[in-house]
Amino acid sequence: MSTPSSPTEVSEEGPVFPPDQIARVIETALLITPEPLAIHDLKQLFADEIDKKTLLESLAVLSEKWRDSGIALVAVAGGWRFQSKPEMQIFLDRLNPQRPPRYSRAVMETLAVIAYRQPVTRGDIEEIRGVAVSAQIIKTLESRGWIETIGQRDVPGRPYLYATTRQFLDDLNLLSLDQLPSLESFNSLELSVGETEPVDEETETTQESGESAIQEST
Amino acid sequence: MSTPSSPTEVSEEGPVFPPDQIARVIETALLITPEPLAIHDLKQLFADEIDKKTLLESLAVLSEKWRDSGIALVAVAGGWRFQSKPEMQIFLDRLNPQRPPRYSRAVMETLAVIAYRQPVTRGDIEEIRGVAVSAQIIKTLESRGWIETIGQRDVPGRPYLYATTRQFLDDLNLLSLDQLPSLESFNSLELSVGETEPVDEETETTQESGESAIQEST
Amino acid sequence: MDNPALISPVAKVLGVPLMETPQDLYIPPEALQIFLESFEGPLDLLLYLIRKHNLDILDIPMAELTRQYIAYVNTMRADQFELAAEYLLMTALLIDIKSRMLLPRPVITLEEETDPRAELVRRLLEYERIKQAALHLHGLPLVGRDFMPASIWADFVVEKRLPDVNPQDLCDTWLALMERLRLNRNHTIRYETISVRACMSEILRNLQSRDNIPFTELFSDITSIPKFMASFLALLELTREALINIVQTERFGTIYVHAIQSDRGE
Repeated sequence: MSTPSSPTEVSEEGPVFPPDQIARVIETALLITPEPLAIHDLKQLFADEIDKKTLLESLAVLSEKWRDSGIALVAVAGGWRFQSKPEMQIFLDRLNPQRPPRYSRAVMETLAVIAYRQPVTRGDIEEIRGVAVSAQIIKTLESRGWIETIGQRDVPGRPYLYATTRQFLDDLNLLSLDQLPSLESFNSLELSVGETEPVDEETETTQESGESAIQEST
Repeated sequence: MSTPSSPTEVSEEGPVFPPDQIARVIETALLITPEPLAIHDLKQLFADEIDKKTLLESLAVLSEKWRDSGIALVAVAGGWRFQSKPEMQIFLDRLNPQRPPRYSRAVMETLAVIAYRQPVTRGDIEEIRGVAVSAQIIKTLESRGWIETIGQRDVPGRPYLYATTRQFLDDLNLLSLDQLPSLESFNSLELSVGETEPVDEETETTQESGESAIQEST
Repeated sequence: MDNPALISPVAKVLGVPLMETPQDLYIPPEALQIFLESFEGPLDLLLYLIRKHNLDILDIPMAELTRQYIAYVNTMRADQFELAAEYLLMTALLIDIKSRMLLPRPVITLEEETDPRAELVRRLLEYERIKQAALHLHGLPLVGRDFMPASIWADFVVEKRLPDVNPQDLCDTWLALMERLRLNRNHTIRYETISVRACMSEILRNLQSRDNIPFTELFSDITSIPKFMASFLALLELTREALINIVQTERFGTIYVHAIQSDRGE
């Protein structure tokens, strides 16, 4: 293994590949290809001059060689590939700090209206948000499994009534809708809103009017 | 290396990573990413809890570990990367008969002008090559990610200034532009010596005459 | 040097193989296009000729080269001029150099006379180096051709992350929405009730002292657009409520606003 024989020579000499050379070539090929390589592909590496049995022996050697590393040689539907082991993920995640995607304001507002006011029609949502609610927004939330239609309101046009789902609660780690934050968060919001003017002494009244606004709407 | 400790535990305990764990993580990260990883990236793997010295030690260990394989650990402009050794290419080519595009002389000369004279405008390139540089040539190099515009020259028409990219260095296995031989080192006056005969055996003399002639002209 | 066009036995012209690149600038007209395409430009061709004739680059015999260039230009058909524009430019340059060298030198030279060939030589040298640099770049190991970057399957990257929403975000959104709703409502209502109504009063007040007012005069003192609109709306509203009358006696004539003195006004 320490004397790198010229591959050109080897292939010219014919189908005589030393086993370590076979393993080295297979290993290299598998390490540069994220897609799995089938036995057929691996044979091609050697211009079909290596039989399946030899290849499988080499693969077994490689599999054993890499057992204690951060990667593993695995057989999947398409063939063989090296892949990172699950325990490496925590490190690799840091490398690729994929910022978690965020929903647009439109989606968040729609979800909030449905969560706090359910059941609501699209018209209700539009009235509260003051803008049209696109079908795309509804679809985004439906395909996430967070909202569903639970009936139709008995008015002209018979619009669908939307509500949040069980999965919505699960995904947000809530036992029930009651657990959605309401009152305490109100304090913090009202305070932060009032930060421009000194309203400290009026906080109490502001809160009350805020509460009543919500109660009105429920 | 044989007792794979849970990485979650390790990182919660603090910055204590056993050396083999460090090497294992770096190895995995480098095998997964075709792009080179800089020291900065490698530090991120460990949430910045490993210093550069430790990382370089691990890289040295890895480099040695892979010495007899078909893969080598190399340093390029963008950082560190595992890549197949040239002698593996004859096998790998069989696997993937798709060859990278061959670039025309016009493209390569344009690239050479940009590499050596950057930042340059298209006019500068045309001046040196003595012919018009087609938009297609520039586009070919830009879409390969080898050149980019880095500003405009403050003259009438405000032409773009082109420079080579880090990817250019990475793709050509270079650490920096300094690794390219200086333009002056090319014996441009070989042309004054008979060119039609093979010059292999007289390379030495040819070089000498070339050098002296260059000095004259400068 | 390794000019591929020069190594590969040139080209076939009308089925007849062209055995060798031309010795000088005389090129069969039929081969012109192929020939021009095998050089990267006049500098390239000039370098080739200099090499071919084993010439010292510092002592380019302009007469001979110029003669060859002119012969070359003479062979071109009209439709090939565009193709050869750069070569023509080079010819002009060579002739320029030659003619300057033939001119008698002035007896008194203020500065050291520069050799007219110097600039061309400088460019040829530079271009020759760039050509070699290009060859050097071409010979460097290239990703995908001479080596492959390691790239194995990362099991988890495939997993597309969905946006996270936490209850507090949702609550904040809801509260912000309520706040917006409240602000929006107050805004609109205040505007309508106060502004337009105020304008109505103002118009009526104006009409108390006078029987009628020219339409334009009502607006003459107004500078702000909202006020303008509110006044106009007020006017319409007063008309609707039959508190005023708007009269125009002839086409394009002055429009007058009259107050209607009636009991219906409140």
